Amino acid sequence: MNYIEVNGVKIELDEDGFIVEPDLWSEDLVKAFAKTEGVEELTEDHWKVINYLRDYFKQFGIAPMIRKLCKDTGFSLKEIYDLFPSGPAKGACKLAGLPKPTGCV
Amino acid sequence: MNYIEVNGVKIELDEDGFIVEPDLWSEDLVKAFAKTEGVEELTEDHWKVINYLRDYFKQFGIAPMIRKLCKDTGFSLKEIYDLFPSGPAKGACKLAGLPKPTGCV
Amino acid sequence: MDEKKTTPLLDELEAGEWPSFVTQLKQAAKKSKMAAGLVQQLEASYEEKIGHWKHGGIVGVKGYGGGVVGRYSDDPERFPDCREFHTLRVNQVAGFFYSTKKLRELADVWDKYGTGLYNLHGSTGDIILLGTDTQNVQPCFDALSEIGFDLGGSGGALRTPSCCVGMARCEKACIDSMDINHNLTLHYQNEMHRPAWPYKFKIKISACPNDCAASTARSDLAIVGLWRDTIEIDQDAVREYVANGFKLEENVLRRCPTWALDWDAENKELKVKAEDCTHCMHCINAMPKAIRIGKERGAAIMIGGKAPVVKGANIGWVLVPFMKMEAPYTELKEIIDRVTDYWAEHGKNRERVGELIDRVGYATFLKAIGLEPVPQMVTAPRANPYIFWSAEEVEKRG
Amino acid sequence: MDEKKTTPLLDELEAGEWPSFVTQLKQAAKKSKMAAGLVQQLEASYEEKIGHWKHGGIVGVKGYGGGVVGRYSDDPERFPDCREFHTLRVNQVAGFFYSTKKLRELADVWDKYGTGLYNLHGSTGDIILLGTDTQNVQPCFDALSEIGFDLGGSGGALRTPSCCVGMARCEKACIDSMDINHNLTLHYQNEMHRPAWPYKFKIKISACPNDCAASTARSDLAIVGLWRDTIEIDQDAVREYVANGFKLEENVLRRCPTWALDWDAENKELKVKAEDCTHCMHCINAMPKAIRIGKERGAAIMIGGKAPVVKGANIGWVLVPFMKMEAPYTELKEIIDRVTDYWAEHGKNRERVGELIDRVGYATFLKAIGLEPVPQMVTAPRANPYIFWSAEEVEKRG
Amino acid sequence: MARTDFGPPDYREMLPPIVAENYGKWLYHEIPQPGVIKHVSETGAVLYSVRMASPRLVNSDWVREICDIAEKYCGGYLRFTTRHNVEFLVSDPSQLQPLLDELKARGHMIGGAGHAISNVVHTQGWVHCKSAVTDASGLVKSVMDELHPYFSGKIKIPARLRIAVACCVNMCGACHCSDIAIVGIHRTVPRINDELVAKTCEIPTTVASCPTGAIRPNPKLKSIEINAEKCMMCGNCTVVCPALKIMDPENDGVSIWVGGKVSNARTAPMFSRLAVPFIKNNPPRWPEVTDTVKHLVEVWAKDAKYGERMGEWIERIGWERFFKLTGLPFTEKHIDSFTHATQTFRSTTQFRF
Amino acid sequence: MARTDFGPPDYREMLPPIVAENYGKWLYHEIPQPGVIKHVSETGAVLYSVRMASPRLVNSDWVREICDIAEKYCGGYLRFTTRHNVEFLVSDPSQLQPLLDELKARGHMIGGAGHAISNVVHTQGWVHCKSAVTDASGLVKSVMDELHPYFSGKIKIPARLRIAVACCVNMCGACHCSDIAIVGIHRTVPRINDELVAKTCEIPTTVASCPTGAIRPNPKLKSIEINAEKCMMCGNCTVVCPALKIMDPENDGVSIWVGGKVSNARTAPMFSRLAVPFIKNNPPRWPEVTDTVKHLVEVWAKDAKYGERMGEWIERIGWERFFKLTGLPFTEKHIDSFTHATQTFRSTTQFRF
Ligand code: SRM
Ligand code: SRM
Ligand code: SRM
Ligand code: SRM
Ligand code: SF4
Ligand code: SF4
Ligand code: SF4
Ligand code: SF4
Ligand code: SF4
Ligand code: SF4
Ligand code: SF4
Ligand code: SF4
Repeated sequence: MNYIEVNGVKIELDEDGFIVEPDLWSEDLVKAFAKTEGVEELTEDHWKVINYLRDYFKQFGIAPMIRKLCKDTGFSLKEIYDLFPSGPAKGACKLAGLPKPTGCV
Repeated sequence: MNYIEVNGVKIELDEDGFIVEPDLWSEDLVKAFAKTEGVEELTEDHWKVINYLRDYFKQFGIAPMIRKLCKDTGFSLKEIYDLFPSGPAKGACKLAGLPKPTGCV
Repeated sequence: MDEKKTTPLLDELEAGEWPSFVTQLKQAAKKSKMAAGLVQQLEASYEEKIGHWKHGGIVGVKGYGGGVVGRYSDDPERFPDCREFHTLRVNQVAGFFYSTKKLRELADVWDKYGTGLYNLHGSTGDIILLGTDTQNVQPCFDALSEIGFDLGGSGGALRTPSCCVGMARCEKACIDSMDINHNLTLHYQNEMHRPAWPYKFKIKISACPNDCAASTARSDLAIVGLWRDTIEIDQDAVREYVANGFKLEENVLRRCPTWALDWDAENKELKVKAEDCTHCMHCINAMPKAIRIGKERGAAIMIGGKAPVVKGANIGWVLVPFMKMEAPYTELKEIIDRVTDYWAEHGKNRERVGELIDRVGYATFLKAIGLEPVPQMVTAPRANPYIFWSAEEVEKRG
Repeated sequence: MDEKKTTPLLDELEAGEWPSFVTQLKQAAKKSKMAAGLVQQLEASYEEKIGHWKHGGIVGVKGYGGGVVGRYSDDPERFPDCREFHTLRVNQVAGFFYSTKKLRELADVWDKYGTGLYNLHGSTGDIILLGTDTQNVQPCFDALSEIGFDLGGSGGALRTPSCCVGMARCEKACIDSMDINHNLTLHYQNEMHRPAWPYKFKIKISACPNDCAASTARSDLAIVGLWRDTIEIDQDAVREYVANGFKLEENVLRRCPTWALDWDAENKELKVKAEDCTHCMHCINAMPKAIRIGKERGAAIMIGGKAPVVKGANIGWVLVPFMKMEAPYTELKEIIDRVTDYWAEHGKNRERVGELIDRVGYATFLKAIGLEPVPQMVTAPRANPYIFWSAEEVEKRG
Repeated sequence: MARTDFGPPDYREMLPPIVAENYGKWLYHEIPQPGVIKHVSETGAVLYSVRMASPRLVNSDWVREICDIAEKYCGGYLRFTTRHNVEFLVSDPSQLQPLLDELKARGHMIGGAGHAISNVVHTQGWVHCKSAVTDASGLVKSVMDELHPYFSGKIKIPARLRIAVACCVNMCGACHCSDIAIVGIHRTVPRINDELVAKTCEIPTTVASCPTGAIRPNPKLKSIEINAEKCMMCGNCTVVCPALKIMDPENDGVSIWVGGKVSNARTAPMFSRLAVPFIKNNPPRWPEVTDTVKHLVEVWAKDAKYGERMGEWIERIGWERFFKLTGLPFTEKHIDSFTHATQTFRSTTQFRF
Repeated sequence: MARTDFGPPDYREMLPPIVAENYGKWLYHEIPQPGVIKHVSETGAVLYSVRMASPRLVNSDWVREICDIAEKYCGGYLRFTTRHNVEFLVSDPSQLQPLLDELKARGHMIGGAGHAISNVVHTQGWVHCKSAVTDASGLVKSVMDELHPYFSGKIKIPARLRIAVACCVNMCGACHCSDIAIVGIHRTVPRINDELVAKTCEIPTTVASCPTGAIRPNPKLKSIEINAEKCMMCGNCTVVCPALKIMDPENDGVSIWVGGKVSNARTAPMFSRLAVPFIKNNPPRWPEVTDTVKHLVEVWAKDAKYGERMGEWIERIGWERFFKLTGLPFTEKHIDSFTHATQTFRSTTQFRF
């Protein structure tokens, strides 16, 4: 089993490093994740993306398509990768505590 | 315009003799229709069919298919024609005050 | 003449070489007020480019639920003479044969109770008596019944079956289309006259695959004659064709869809690879004096033919590749009954049997009516891997 | 040998004449623990008739959203050595040509960071590096990039285009498939590496209708070389074929789908009716020394090819019947951009472009990407009367 | 109650003796002259059938006239064909020419057999159908006034050619499988009379009737709503709900379809396919329609091989050449958009330029 | 960050000189012996390509071995084919025989060109894919151990024949258009782990993923429900929701498809169609599968004309005779039941008995 320590609490992760219990998501978790996903500093822009993802998921029960994410947040795809070097799926979604993206590989 | 007189009140009919205002249906109207549709005497069996049709229409907003009518009332097709010589559509539905059957000719 | 009653547009259709329906109408109009009314209304339609018949119309005779198509003018004030203009659908004689005696009787009845206008015939096959009013419908039917003419179908019911001329005048007939037609028409009178099905159901019979009754295109259940052994070739007759300059290679060999024929130029013999022939009729059609249908004759049953309404048109699909056709056609009737029973039970309102099959799947349908699948039913097996398996077919999961 | 480590089932697959993948695995297992782990897990699958890979897996390199397929064993306790077993998809060289130098460099990198196992090639066309763990993914990519190998696509992104050998070694090439392949691969690196589309998108290029890259069947957008003028016939060479007993009539004339060829036996000349030839390649294939492709060359663009998932398989449909193909392929790229833009905008999750077209209608799609309808796009016009008309096309109703 | 369910007269009583005697015994036939079919039986009997054009919409005088003729030359029997022509069955060869002469004298047209255009299968039109977008009889008359030489055999054609006319997309008749079909079509969305819907329509049936799912209930008005974007003007909803009106004299019109076929000869039966999406209704003579139909016949007749039906010809030359040769424009309307549309998209590079 | 988006090596640097020089100049080819293709250029240059079978799943030793060979005989260049064979490109004719000899000595198999069975296009199987119902590599090895004489040219066949194997209905590879395709299939409905669904699945995506609409939400459990009647075991839902398990070692197995083709030569590309709906998974050698495939090849090879692909042969003889000749049973599984099913129903009386 993989774990990540947030404020001394061990939170279970799956093999890909996504949290297993969606309810254990917290802002501190995001900070912890930031390091593993190559995000040097969590800026407002990062939070804009993260919050957008969480809101969207809460409302529709699914993650937005990437084109939608770009449109709605106003970031270009390039900017998203600049913010989250491991990309929107592996990076941003993980930080936002969403279920691991599946499907199309 | 066609009319039928029921208890002295003139009720408007369309060309085929169906009532135009569904709300004006009454048991006496049935009796008046019985004559024009060759029903000599309104028996319990007639009422069983009429009530079934009205209930069905109220519930589903459509007339039942004839096979369903037979099944649910227990009358064979032949018996329905014995009861209503002008048939389930032109006869029984008219008496039951349903909208005129359309479609398939 | 009354100004209002001129028909300048229709008049134009009296000119020209092709027989004119307008002339027919006008002649009738001389004797029938109702027909005259129709002419007026029709002229109006030509002027205004719109029909003047109302939606609906439900008129009938006692004991029947169909056979009459009710029609009312949408402007009865303007066209009072044809405010009611119903048609009776009347069972034609199988093969459309008539004695003039019968036809005259019919004309007499119809002149008495209606406009004296007909469609000979309707495109389903009925004699269509065009135009009468509600009060004349029952008396007209009574008079028809006296001269032996019964009504056809309308509504959710069987339509009058129709057929090609078959054995009566055709050398290609593999089955007795007229007899089957007559037999079924009598057998299914109840199904025709008392609508109890989700929609219309049509049966047509062609005695060979030339399908002169257009049965696979135009009926839910088509019966098409064919043979299962080999075509018969009269070699002398073939030689005569060839001697007369008939282009055997170009017009026959190359057009045989399966290249089943070969001309042995040396022995002057036309050879057929029996297992390749798909009884397409072409060589027989092209050389009627030399090539004939085979000896082991029967019919294919095709299911689901129809016009486009709702889900699109179908040309009938093979349901039974071969069935012997001998009176009283018991096996055929069993199939028809099983098909119509299943359809009546599962069909939705206004769903033809072909659309039902499309919806539930052919395999389900076959199982329900008790037929085994055979490759003749398809042009090709499925190309997608989406096979249904039932729980009974597989092993219980641990 | 450790009892647990025997592989009796896999061992059976080392026998026989066909080259054995098991032998390949076992050789690798000698050098790589991870490969050895794979052998054990595979043996278990053979015994239990079930795979042992977990669902999911999302692993990558910095700056890219795809190119690596994450894999985890579903029983890491039992198969600890292959608990992680990711693959890297690597852009192949166009046409699959390699210098041995490059291949050796690749082998060295992969031996260092992974199992030393490959698919050469994946069925999309990539070099598939089979088996490494999460921590080696980035270093492996870094090393690859040093020897000039980049990653392919995965997820909702473009896949590495692939192509037939074309002009490099084929007399039938109407276009430079390899150059187009290379050019597009470079041009669309971003679309390949950063998934932003509803689903995968594949491009394949065949330089003639023989389609040796299986492009219409296996790619969303296929580029297939062809010509619009006439085939070239070398009559002397034809005569030589005939003189050598080649069955011209049987093997060529009759097999031409449009009967476009005629052998003038008298003048010993093979004639082609240019307007009938559908450039099917058959005569060219059958007589490569005598018949050649025409001179006015370009490509057809086919759209929507795919495997069956969700709505069924498609073979690509004609989108553009003919387009000149000259570097830098601007017109082609414009089409690709318009197609993918429209699809990215309107496609649902996991909806391939062919399914999108099916859903919105081809006419709508064409309008959206600015192409005129031409009859080459269909095998036949519609048979149903259900035509859409927009309010702009008709007159305002009174 | 009246006698019921007795069916039609028995065909056996309606057969001329020669037919009854040679039933099932016919050996072969030939067509010695246009409109005359000679059948020879294994008994040696010879039957001449003379085929006469009928307007189909006829009156009792006409019926009595053909009876007169049949009594004079055919022993009092006659038949109709499946395409509504009349056939006089002559068993006495010496009566053939007199019959032909009399028919000619009376102004009837003989023909329709073999490689010819036979009678047009058609429908009610404004004469009797509530759904009619156009008039079938008038179109038939107009078209056949142009094409009758193809019926009478004055102009020879390579194969039989079948024309059908339907006054609406219900396609009563055989339009969906005819060499040339003329079909009335709508181009505007049905208009809703909400009040009438509430009174006279079964809402669920109406909603269910729409093949594209364009209709949904409008509970507020006890009526329905139509999503115009999704409506393909099929008129199906108007059949089940009289309160929906689709008739639109400005925009209704006629479409032309080609290449259908019913027989299994050589090729499988085929559907007719769209050639011309729309021509304005132009009664009483529909000149644009008749011109187009004539043009289609001429182009086909010139290019087709012996025995090659319209659809077979098009299959051979390809639709791309069909549009080129006929000069008809190919438009987005021609591309199928219904359920099985993808099955008509071309998935091969085999085509012509 | 590392260098990104630089793409693959330039093909121009990977070409043997003879190819670079004659690029676009090739005139014709012949196949002088099995597995050897001789291309002649307009410059007069002659190139021999020697095609060698590859197991596709290979290791670095193997890569280095073919490099050794290519350096010895081909100036240090080689290529792979679109079906994963290796091609050694020999510009010096005198090197041809030595190369062939060395390949033989090393135990490699030469062939796959012209009218032959070439390498099998296949997929990951249990080696690497989470969706695998069967093992692709094992099936390929088993089948080709039977069929290699058709690769090496020891047994001649009328045309090329392409085999593909896919370990699940996703059909990675070209199964849907191969002469013979072997495809892993499921036969049981996915099982639902409700708790896991609630945690890890997007419910709306899962519901939407089902092509037959068999899935609906189960709000009580925050999970989903599957209507078994409507489920066609396509596995699509299991791709988007890891909490649905469709793997079933007892009931999963292999199906066989025939008659597909990709090229536009003579006939348009065709889909492969169902021949055998189900054969049990029987590793390591799948004898029932290999027997059936071999049988299919033999029946075709015996009956087909010169150059006639499997699908063309079946089109000519008809599916009814295909099932007769092969002895395979035709069952209700063969009748299509998916979206365009009706388009495969036979609407003609043209068939054989
Ligand atoms: C009289 C009639 C049958 C009936 O019961 O009434 C009939 C009679 C014959 N048909 Fe027919 N066909 C008749 C309607 C049809 C139809 C239906 C239709 O047109 O609506 C078809 C299908 C048409 C289609 O495919 O769209 C039809 C397709 C054929 C064929 C196949 C033609 C083809 O090549 O596709 C033949 C064979 C032939 O002509 O050699 C044929 C052949 C014949 C023969 C030669 C059969 C025979 O040996 O006696 C008859 C004389 C035909 C002639 O007119 O040249 N008959 N024939 C019908 C005449 C209709 C008319 O007035 O024109
Ligand atoms: C009279 C006739 C046309 C004619 O002039 O010959 C006719 C007339 C009508 N047809 Fe028809 N159909 C007639 C033969 C056909 C045929 C041809 C056939 O039967 O061979 C077809 C195509 C075959 C088929 O059934 O699919 C046909 C397909 C339809 C359809 C479309 C059905 C479908 O599933 O696609 C409708 C629409 C409907 O049922 O609502 C229809 C509906 C109608 C209605 C009842 C429309 C209506 O609701 O008012 C027409 C009544 C006209 C009237 O006022 O008399 N009619 N109809 C034909 C019946 C005469 C007879 O009984 O002999
Ligand atoms: C090397 C390769 C292209 C490449 O870039 O790698 C190739 C090369 C040639 N193909 Fe191919 N084809 C190659 C895959 C294909 C494929 C794709 C596939 O199999 O996955 C097809 C489509 C197969 C299908 O239809 O399913 C293909 C369909 C053809 C055809 C059309 C065959 C037919 O009759 O249907 C020809 C024409 C011919 O053989 O005469 C052809 C002809 C040729 C020629 C003769 C072209 C030439 O003049 O050089 C080449 C030698 C072929 C040979 O093997 O006899 N090639 N060829 C591929 C070799 C694959 C292999 O290892 O076997
Ligand atoms: C590796 C490869 C098979 C192989 O052994 O060669 C492959 C492997 C997978 N394919 Fe594929 N596909 C591969 C070529 C194909 C092809 C052939 C092609 O591209 O020419 C197809 C058919 C063409 C097409 O795209 O339609 C193909 C159609 C699919 C599909 C069905 C897509 C559809 O729309 O029908 C899926 C299902 C999915 O996307 O969820 C799929 C999904 C998959 C996944 C990602 C399944 C998964 O979610 O785990 C497989 C990953 C296996 C693994 O663990 O590595 N793969 N897949 C091929 C890619 C190698 C490469 O990059 O070169
Ligand atoms: S269908 Fe056949 S048997 Fe009937 S009339 Fe036509 S050709 Fe003769
Ligand atoms: S009937 Fe048709 S398939 Fe049979 S041999 Fe004659 S032309 Fe060929
Ligand atoms: S597709 Fe055509 S050009 Fe390309 S290799 Fe094959 S035969 Fe040659
Ligand atoms: S390329 Fe094909 S269509 Fe053209 S002439 Fe040759 S065989 Fe015929
Ligand atoms: S085609 Fe339409 S308008 Fe004409 S008769 Fe049939 S239903 Fe009526
Ligand atoms: S006309 Fe047809 S498509 Fe339009 S709303 Fe009515 S039923 Fe639907
Ligand atoms: S066919 Fe299925 S199991 Fe095989 S690699 Fe492709 S997705 Fe995986
Ligand atoms: S396996 Fe396929 S059909 Fe069955 S529920 Fe899942 S998605 Fe639907």
